[in-house]
Amino acid sequence: MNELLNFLFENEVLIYLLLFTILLGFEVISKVPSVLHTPLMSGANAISGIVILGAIILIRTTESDNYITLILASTALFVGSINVFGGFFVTNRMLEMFNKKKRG
Amino acid sequence: MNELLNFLFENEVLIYLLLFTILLGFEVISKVPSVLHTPLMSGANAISGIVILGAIILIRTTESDNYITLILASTALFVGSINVFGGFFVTNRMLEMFNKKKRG
Amino acid sequence: MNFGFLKDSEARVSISPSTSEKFIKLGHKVSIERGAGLLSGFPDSDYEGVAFSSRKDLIRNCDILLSVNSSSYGDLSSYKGKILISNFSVEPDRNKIKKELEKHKIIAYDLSMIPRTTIAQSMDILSSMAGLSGYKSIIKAAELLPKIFPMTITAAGSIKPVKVVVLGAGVAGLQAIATAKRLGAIVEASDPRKAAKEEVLSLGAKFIDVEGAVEDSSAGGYAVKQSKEYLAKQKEEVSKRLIQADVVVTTAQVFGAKSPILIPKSIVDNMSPGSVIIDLASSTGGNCELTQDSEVIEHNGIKIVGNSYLSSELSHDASNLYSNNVYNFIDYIIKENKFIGDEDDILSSCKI
Amino acid sequence: MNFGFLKDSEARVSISPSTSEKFIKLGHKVSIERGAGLLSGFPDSDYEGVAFSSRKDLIRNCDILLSVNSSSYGDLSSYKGKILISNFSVEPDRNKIKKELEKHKIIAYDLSMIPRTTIAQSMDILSSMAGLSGYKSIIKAAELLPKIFPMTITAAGSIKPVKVVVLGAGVAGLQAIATAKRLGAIVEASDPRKAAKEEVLSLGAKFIDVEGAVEDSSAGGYAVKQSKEYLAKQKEEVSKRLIQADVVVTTAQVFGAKSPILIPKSIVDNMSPGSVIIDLASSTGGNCELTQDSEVIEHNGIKIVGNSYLSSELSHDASNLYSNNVYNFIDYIIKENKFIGDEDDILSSCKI
Amino acid sequence: MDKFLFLLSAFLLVWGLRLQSDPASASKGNKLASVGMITAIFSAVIMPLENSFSNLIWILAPLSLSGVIGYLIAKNIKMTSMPQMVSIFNGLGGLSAVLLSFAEINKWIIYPETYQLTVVIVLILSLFIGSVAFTGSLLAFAKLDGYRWSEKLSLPFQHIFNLILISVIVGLSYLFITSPDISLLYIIIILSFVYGIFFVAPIGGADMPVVISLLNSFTGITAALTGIIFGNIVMLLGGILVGAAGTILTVLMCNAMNRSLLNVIIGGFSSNNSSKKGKDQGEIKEVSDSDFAVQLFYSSKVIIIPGYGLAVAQAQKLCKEIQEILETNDVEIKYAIHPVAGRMPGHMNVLLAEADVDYSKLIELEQANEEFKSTDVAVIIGANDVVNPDAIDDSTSPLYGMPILKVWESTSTVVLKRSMSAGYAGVQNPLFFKKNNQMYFGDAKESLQRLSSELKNL
Amino acid sequence: MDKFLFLLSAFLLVWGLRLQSDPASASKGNKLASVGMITAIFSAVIMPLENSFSNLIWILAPLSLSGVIGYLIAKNIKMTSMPQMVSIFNGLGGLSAVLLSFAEINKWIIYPETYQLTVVIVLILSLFIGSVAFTGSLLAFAKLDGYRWSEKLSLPFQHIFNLILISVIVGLSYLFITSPDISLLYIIIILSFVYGIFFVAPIGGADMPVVISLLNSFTGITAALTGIIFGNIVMLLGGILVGAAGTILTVLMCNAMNRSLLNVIIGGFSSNNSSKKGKDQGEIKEVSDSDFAVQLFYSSKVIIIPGYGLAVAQAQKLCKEIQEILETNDVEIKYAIHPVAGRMPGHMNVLLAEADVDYSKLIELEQANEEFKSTDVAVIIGANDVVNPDAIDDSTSPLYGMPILKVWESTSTVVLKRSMSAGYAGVQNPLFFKKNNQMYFGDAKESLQRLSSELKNL
Ligand SMILES: NC(=O)c1ccc[n+]([C@@H]2O[C@H](COP(=O)([O-])OP(=O)(O)OC[C@H]3O[C@@H](n4cnc5c(N)ncnc54)[C@H](OP(=O)(O)O)[C@@H]3O)[C@@H](O)[C@H]2O)c1
Ligand SMILES: NC(=O)c1ccc[n+]([C@@H]2O[C@H](COP(=O)([O-])OP(=O)(O)OC[C@H]3O[C@@H](n4cnc5c(N)ncnc54)[C@H](OP(=O)(O)O)[C@@H]3O)[C@@H](O)[C@H]2O)c1
Ligand SMILES: NC(=O)c1ccc[n+]([C@@H]2O[C@H](COP(=O)([O-])OP(=O)(O)OC[C@H]3O[C@@H](n4cnc5c(N)ncnc54)[C@H](O)[C@@H]3O)[C@@H](O)[C@H]2O)c1
Ligand SMILES: NC(=O)c1ccc[n+]([C@@H]2O[C@H](COP(=O)([O-])OP(=O)(O)OC[C@H]3O[C@@H](n4cnc5c(N)ncnc54)[C@H](O)[C@@H]3O)[C@@H](O)[C@H]2O)c1
Repeated sequence: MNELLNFLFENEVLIYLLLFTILLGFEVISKVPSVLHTPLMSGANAISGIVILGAIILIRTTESDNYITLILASTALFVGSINVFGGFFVTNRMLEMFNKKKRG
Repeated sequence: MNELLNFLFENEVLIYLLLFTILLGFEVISKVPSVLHTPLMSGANAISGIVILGAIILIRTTESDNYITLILASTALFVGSINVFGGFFVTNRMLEMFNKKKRG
Repeated sequence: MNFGFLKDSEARVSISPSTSEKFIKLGHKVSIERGAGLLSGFPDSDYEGVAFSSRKDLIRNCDILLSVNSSSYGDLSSYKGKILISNFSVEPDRNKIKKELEKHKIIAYDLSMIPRTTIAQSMDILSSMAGLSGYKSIIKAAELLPKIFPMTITAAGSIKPVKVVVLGAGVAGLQAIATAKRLGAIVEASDPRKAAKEEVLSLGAKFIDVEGAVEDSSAGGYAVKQSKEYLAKQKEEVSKRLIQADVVVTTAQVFGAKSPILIPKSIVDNMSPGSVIIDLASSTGGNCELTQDSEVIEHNGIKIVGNSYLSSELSHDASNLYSNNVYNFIDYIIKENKFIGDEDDILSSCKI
Repeated sequence: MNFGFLKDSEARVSISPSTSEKFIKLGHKVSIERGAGLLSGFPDSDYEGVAFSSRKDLIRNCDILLSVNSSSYGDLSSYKGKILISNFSVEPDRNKIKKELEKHKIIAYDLSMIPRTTIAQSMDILSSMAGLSGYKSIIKAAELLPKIFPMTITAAGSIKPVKVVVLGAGVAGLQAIATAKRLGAIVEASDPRKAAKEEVLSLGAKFIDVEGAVEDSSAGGYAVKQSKEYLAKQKEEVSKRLIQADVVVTTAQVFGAKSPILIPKSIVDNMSPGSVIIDLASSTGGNCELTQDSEVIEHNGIKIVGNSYLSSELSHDASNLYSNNVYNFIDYIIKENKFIGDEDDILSSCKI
Repeated sequence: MDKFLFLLSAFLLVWGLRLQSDPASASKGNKLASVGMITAIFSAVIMPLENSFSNLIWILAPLSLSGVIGYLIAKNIKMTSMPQMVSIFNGLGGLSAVLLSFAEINKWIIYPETYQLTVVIVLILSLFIGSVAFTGSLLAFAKLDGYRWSEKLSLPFQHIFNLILISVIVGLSYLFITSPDISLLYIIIILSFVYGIFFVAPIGGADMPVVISLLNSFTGITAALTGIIFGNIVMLLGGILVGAAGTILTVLMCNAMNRSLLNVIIGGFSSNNSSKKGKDQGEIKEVSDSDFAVQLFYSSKVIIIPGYGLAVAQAQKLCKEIQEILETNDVEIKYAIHPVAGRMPGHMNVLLAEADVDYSKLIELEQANEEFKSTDVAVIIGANDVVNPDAIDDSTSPLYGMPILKVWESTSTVVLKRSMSAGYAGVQNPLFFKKNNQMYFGDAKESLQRLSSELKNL
Repeated sequence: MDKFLFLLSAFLLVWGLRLQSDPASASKGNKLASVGMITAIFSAVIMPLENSFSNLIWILAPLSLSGVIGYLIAKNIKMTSMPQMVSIFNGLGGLSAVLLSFAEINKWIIYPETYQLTVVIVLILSLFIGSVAFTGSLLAFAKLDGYRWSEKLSLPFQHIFNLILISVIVGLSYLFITSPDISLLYIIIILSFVYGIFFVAPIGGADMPVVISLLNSFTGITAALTGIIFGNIVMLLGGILVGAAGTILTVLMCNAMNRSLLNVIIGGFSSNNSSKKGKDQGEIKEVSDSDFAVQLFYSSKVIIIPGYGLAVAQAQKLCKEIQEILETNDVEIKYAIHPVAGRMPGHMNVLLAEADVDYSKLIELEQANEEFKSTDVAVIIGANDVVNPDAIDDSTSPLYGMPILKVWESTSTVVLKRSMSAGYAGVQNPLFFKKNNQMYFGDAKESLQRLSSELKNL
C-alpha cells in the first residue's frame, strides 16, 4: 500500500494528467446525438486498441530467441491491430452516411 | 536553447499535461451563448488571479527581515487577491440574473 | 345493365360526365334525361357515349332509374317492375311510400340509409351533402349578416369578430365550424355526443359543455333521442351564447324523429336585430321554433333561414359528389352484372 | 355647433350611437332624422342625449347637415347657407353640383376627397368602405358560385380549390384577396402599381406580373391612367387566368376617369358557366364590358354583379366606420368651435 | 523525434474523438484518430529503446496481416451487422491485453527481481479486465446475432454467484503474487473468462449496445494499465481517454433508452420490457428523437400521412414547420390525404390549409400509393384506420375492402400517436408491428415539438 | 494532504469554468471555481516548504483586506459598469504578476547562481506580459468609462512604432540577462507599460470587451509562467486553462461581432464602423441573437408591434411560434395593433389570424399606450411609421398628429427590419436612435427563425 502511495506522490504531474484526461474524455463526449452512439462506440473501441503499442515494445525488448514471448506478443499485436484497423474502417463506413448531406 | 530542449524532454509528462490543459480550456468554452461572454470573461479573470499563490510561496520562502521582497510580494498578494475576490463576487452578481428563472 | 338518370326537380343531377365514363367502363349502358346536368354546369355535350332521351323513353328503356331526390320520380305507377335508386329521406311518410312501391313491384334502394361505417363512407350521400350544406350555411349567413366575420382594427375604428354558435356538430356542423373559423369568427358549438367535443376542439373551436348526455354507440353514428332534463340543461347553457350570437347554425337531427327545438321563440326575441339563424334541420321540423321549411323569414330584424337542402345551391360540387356516391354504391352492389345478395349489410340496410 | 344627420336613401347612416356620444362630449348638439339608423341595427332608442326630428325640422335647426351619400340630400335649394358634409363622389356630374352649391351659398365638404396620407387615413371614407366592399365581394361570389372555395378531399371524391382572380389590388382588392385566401381559394391578382406586387405577396397571394406600368407616385395613392400598350399586354396576361377563373373581382378605378375595361365580352364568352364576376368599379363604368351598374346579370350561365356600394350591405359595420370617419373629420376641422383655415391640406382638398 | 510524434498522436486521438461527437465532423474525426493511431504505432516502432532487439519481422508481419484482414472484414460486413462487428473487435482488443499481460507475468515469474510489486498487481488487473472484455464481448456478439443459446446462459442467483467468483479470483491472485505458480495463473485466466460470460449473460439482447460500450471502456482501462507497465504515456492517455469517454457514452446510451446503468447491468427482466406492449401481435419498436430526426434529415423523399390525431393535437403548424425545415435541406415532402381521414369530409384539408400548406403538396390516395415505393420515410401523424393493412389482408376486418394508404411500401414508416389504442373503427393496426415500422409515442404536438428541436440541432 | 488539496482545487477550477459556459449552471460554476481558488490559497499557505519562514502576517493581512475591498466593490458597482470593473481587476492581476516577477528578478540579481537561465527568461517574459496586461487593462477601463482623452492616445504609424518598441524591449532584456543591472530592469518595465498602452490605444471603444478578454488570457499566461518559476502545478494549470479559455472566448466574442481578431487588434477604423449607419441622427445599437433571446426569455411582459414588414416577410407563423415559446416560459405576450399598420385596413388582423393568434392577445392603440410603461420589451416587427415619435414631437413631420404607439415607454425596444430605410410615409424614424432601442437587422422571417432557435437553446 505504501508503495502505491509513494508511486502516487512521485508522479504528481502524472496524476494531474490522468485527472485532466478523464475530464477531457467526459467533456469531449458529453453532448452526442444518439445516432452517433454506435459509430462513436466503434471509434472509441478502435482507439482502445492502443494496447498494441505495448505489444510492439515487448517484441522489441525481447531477445530474438525467446520464442514464447515473441509468439505471445506477436499474437497480441495481431489480434489487437485487427481491432484497430477493422475498427477504424468499420467506423468510417458507418460515418460515411453523414457525409451524404451538408448541414442545412 | 539547448537548455530549453532539455527542460522539455525532462518534463515529458508536463508537456502532455499542458497540451491537455489547453485542449480542456478550449473544449470547456467552445459553445458559449454570447450573453455569457461577459460573466465568463469575468470568471476566467478571477481564476487568472491564481498568480497570488506565487506571492504566498514567495512570502513564505523569504527571510523575515528581507522587507523589500516581503513588501513587494505582499503588495502583489494584495492587488492579486482583489482581482480574485472582487472577480468572483462581481461574476456572481452578474450570474444571479440567470437564476431568476428556471429553464422552460 | 341499363341505367337511366332522371332530370331532377332541383339543380343537382345524379350523374356527372366523369362518373358516366366510369359506368360505361364497367360495361353498363347509360341514358340521361335531356338537360339533366345543365344547372350543375354539365351541359349534355359534356357527356360522352351516353344516350339522351325524354323521360318517357328513359323509363321504358332502362332497368334502373336514378335521381337525386325520390320526389323527382313523380307518379310511381309508371315505374312498374323497375329498380329505383335515390334519396328517399325526403318523403314525408315512409310507410306510405313503402306500400306504394310494393304495390307497383318496384325495388327501391334508399341511399340515405347507407350505414355510417368507415367502409361505406364513399357511398354515403348524407355525409357528402351535409358537408356541403355546412359550408354553405356559413356563406349564406355571411351574405345575410350586416357585419363582417373577422376582427378588424382600422383607422376608422375596430370591428369585433362575429360570434357563431353551431348546434349539432355532425358532418354539417363541423364543416360549418371550419368555415366560420376560416372567415375569422369566434365559434362555439354544442352536441350531446361525447366524441363531438373532441371533434369540435380538433377544429380549433370551443365546445359548450353540457353534462348528462345519453350516449348510444350502437346507433351507428346517428344521434339518439336525449332526455328531457338534458335538453333543458343544454338549452339553458346554450341560450346564453345564443343571445349574444350573430350567427347560429343548427343541424341537430335525431334519426327517425322530429328535430329537437333548440331555439325557442323567447331566445330569438332576445337576440340582436341583424342576426342570422340558419336551420339545416328544417325539413324535419327545424331546431328553431320559428323556422319555416324552405323559407327565409324575418323576425324582429332577425333572419331565419330554414333550408335542409343548401347543398343543392352548390349544384356543381354536389352533383359531382352525389354521382360518385351513386357510382361507388353501384360498383359495390353489382358484381359481374348481378346484384350481390341481400345478406350484405349495406345493401340490406338501404333496401326499402 | 349644431349637427344634423339625415336618414339616407340606403341602409347606412352617418352617425352611430357611440359617435353621437363623442360629438356630445365635444360640446356639439346632435339631431338625427327619425329611424335613420334602423337598417344598420341602431334603433333610435340606442342614441342618448340626441334630438330626433323630421327632416324639415332638422334642416331648419342645424348648421351642418351630414349624410352617407350626397344623393340623400334631395333638393339642394332647401339647404341654403348650410354646410353639407357627405360623399359627393356618387354625383354623376361634378361641375353641375358645384354650380348648384354655389348658387345656394352652400359650403360642402366631400369626404371622398380626403387625401390618402397616413395622417388622414382615419377620415378616409373611401378606404374604410372599400375594405368592407372587398370582403363582401368574395362573400357574394361564394353565395352565387355553385362550388365551394376550399380544396376538399373526401370519400365521395375530391373538390379542387376555386380560382379567384382579383383585378386592382387597392384597398378593396386586397381585402378581397385576403377573404378569398381565408376561404381556401387560389388567388391571383394584378395591378399596375409597383407597390401593389409586394402588397399582394404580403397577403400570401400570387401576383400576375405585367411589365411596363406607368408609375406616378405624385398621384397620392390613386392609380394613374396607363398607356394603351400596357393595357393590351396586361389584358393578354390576365386573360389566360380569367378564362380559367371561377370568381373574378374587379376594383380597377382611375381617379376622375372612366374605369378601364379589363374583361371584354370575348373573355366572358370563354369562361365556364357558373363562374361569377363581381365588378366593384361599376359606378364608373365597370371593368367588365358587360357589367350593368347596380344589377346582377347572367350571361351564358356566368353571373356578373355590378355593384360599387357593396359596403352598404354590411350596414352595421359600415355605419360604424363611416360615422367614425365623419367624427374624426369634424374633430380635425373644428377646433374650439371654429373651422380651421382653408389653408389646411385636408380641408382644402375636401372643399367643393 | 519519437517523443514529439507521440505527443502529436495523443493530440490527434483526443481531437479525433472530439470531432466524432458531432455528425457534421464525425467522419473527419475518425480519420484524424486513425492517423493518430498510425503515428503512435510508427513512433513505437522507431523509438529508441535500451537493450532493444531488431525483431522487426515479428512486428511487421502481424501488423500488415491484420491490416488486410481488418479492411476486408470492414468492407464486406453488412451495415446491419455493425454492432456485432464492434463487439468482436472489442473482444480481440481485450484478448490482446490478456496475451500481453500474460507474457509480462511470464517474464516476471522468470526474473522476479526486475519488477516492482505495483507492476505485478497492475498486470493481474489488466489480465482480469482484458479477459472479461474478451469473453463478454464474444457473448454480446452471440446475443446480438441472435444465437438462441446465448440467451439461456444465465444461472439462478447469477449476481450472487458472480460475487463469489470475483472473490475467488481476488484470492487466487493474492496467492499467485505471494507464490508465483504458472498453473495458478491459468486458473485465474479461465475464471476471468467465465466471469466475463456471467457478467453479460443476464443482460437482455436489446441492451447489448450498452454492454459493448461498457466492455469497450474496460478495454480502454486495460490499455491504460498496460501503458503504465510499458511506461508509455500515449498508451496510458489513450486508454484513460477511451475509458472515460466509453463510460460517459454508456451512461448516455442508457439515458437514451430511459434506463439506468445499474438497471441494465442487473438486467434479466429488461428483455421482456421492450415487447411488453406488443401483446401477441409481435414486437413494436420505438424510435428515439434524434434517430427519427436524422432519418428524416438524410432522406430524399418523405410522405406525411395526417390523421384525426393531428387535428386533435392541433399540431398542424408544427407539421408545416417540420416540412419547411426538411425542405430547406432538400428533402421532398408530400402529404398523402386519405379521403376519410379525420372526422368530417375534408377535415385534413381544413387542417393543412390552416397551417398554410401549399395545395400542390397534397396528393390523393391513388397517387400516394404509387409514390410510396419511392419514399424513404412515411410519417403517419395521428392516423390509424386509414393506414391499416387489414383493409387489404384480413377479410374479417370491419375495414376490409376500403382503399387504404399502403405506407408500408416505403423504406420505413414512423407512426406518431399517444398509445397503442385503436382508431375510430376500433380495431388494432398490424402496421405498428411491421418490421420497417417504428413508433414515436406522445401527443402529436409535443412529439413534433421534440422532433423539430432535434432537427434544428442537426 | 496539500497535494491532494491542490489536485482538488485544479479539478474545481476546471469544472467550475466548464459549468460557467451554460446559463443554467453558470452561477454554480462560479461558486465552484471560487471554492477551488480558496482551496488552492489554503493549500499554498499550509503546504510544507523547505527553508520556510513564518511570515503569516504578511500573507493574512493583504488577503483579508483585499477580500473585504473586493466584496465592497463588487456589491456597490452598478450592473452597467461591470465590464469596467472586470478590466480594472484584470489590470490588478497583471500588476500582481509584475510585482512578483520583479521581486524574483531582484533576488536573482543578488544570488545569480541559484537560478537557471530558463527561469530568468521566463521571469522577464512574465514581467513584460504582466505589464502589458496592467496598463492595457487600465486604458481599456478608461475607454469603456468614456474618458475622452483615452480615445486620442493613438499615434500615427502606431503599429510600426509598436514593433520598434517590442524590439527595443527584447534587446534590453538580452542586455539585462547578460549584464544584470537594476536600472535596465526599470527601463524594461516602463517600456512594457508604454507598450501596454499603445497596444490598446488604436482599438475602438466598442471593441474593448474583446480586448479585455485578450488581456485576461495574457494574465493567465503570466500566471502559468510564474507557476513554472514557483514550481506550483496548480498555478501552471490554472494559468494555462485561463489562457486557453480566454483565447477561445476572445475569438468567440469577435465572431459574435462578425469581426476577426486581427481586425480588432489592428483597430483604428473599427470605432467609426458601428456609427456608420446613423448619419447625423445619433448612433444605433445592434443586438445579437442570443442577447435578444435572453432579454425576451427573462422578461415578464413583452408587446409585439407587427407592421407591414411582417406581412412582406410572411413571418406570421414564426411570430406565433415565438409567442408560444415565451408563453410556456411565463412571459406575457400581447400584440399591439396600430389602426394603419400594414397596407390595407385590418391587414395585421388578417395576418395574425392566419397564424391563429388568439383574438384576446390583440390590443388596440389606446390600451397599448397604457401598457407600454409596464412592458419589459417592445418588439417591433417590420413596423415603422406607426411607432415614429415624430408624430408627437415634430410638427413638421408628415406624420405629425397621428396617434402613435409609444413603444419607447417600455423598458427597452427592439426593432426588426432589413435596413435603415424608411416606411410608407418616407421619413426617418428617431425611435431607432433612442438609448433604449436596439436594432435586429434582417428579413423578418430569417430574423425570427434565428431568434426562435436561439430561444430554444436557452
Ligand atoms: N372523414 C370523415 O368524414 C369521417 C367521419 C367520421 C368518422 N370517420 C372515420 O375516422 C377514421 C379516420 O381515420 P384516421 O386515421 O384519420 O383516424 P383514426 O383511425 O381515428 O386514428 C386517429 C389516431 O390518432 C391518435 N391520436 C389521437 N389524438 C392524438 C394526439 N393528440 N396526438 C397524437 N395522436 C393522437 C389516436 O391514437 P392514440 O389514442 O394512441 O394517440 C388514433 O389512433 C376512419 O375510420 C373514418 O371512417 C371519418
Ligand atoms: N393600413 C392601411 O390601410 C394602409 C394603407 C396604405 C398605406 N398605409 C400606410 O402604411 C404605413 C403602415 O405602417 P407600418 O409601420 O405597418 O409599415 P411601414 O411604416 O411601411 O414600415 C414597414 C417597415 O417594414 C420593413 N420591412 C419591409 N419588409 C420587411 C421584411 N421582409 N422583413 C423585415 N422588415 C421588413 C421596412 O423596413 P426595411 O426596408 O428596412 O426592412 C419598413 O420600414 C403607414 O404609413 C400607413 O399610413 C396603411
Ligand atoms: N363512419 C363514417 O364513415 C361516418 C360517416 C358520416 C358520419 N359519421 C358520424 O356520424 C355522426 C353523425 O353525423 P351526422 O352529421 O350525419 O348526424 P345527424 O345529421 O344525424 O345529426 C347532426 C348532429 O346533431 C347532433 N344532435 C342531436 N341532438 C342534438 C341536440 N339536442 N342538441 C345538439 N345537437 C344534437 C347529433 O349528435 C349530430 O352530431 C358523426 O359522428 C359523424 O362523424 C360517420
Ligand atoms: N396612406 C393611406 O393612408 C392610404 C389610404 C387608403 C389607400 N391608400 C393607398 O392608395 C392606393 C389606392 O387605393 P384604392 O383602393 O382607393 O384605389 P382605387 O379605388 O383608386 O383603385 C383600385 C385599384 O385599381 C388599380 N388599377 C388602376 N388601373 C388598373 C388597371 N388597368 N388594371 C388593374 N388595376 C388597376 C389601382 O392601382 C388600385 O390599386 C393603395 O395603394 C392604397 O394602399 C393609402
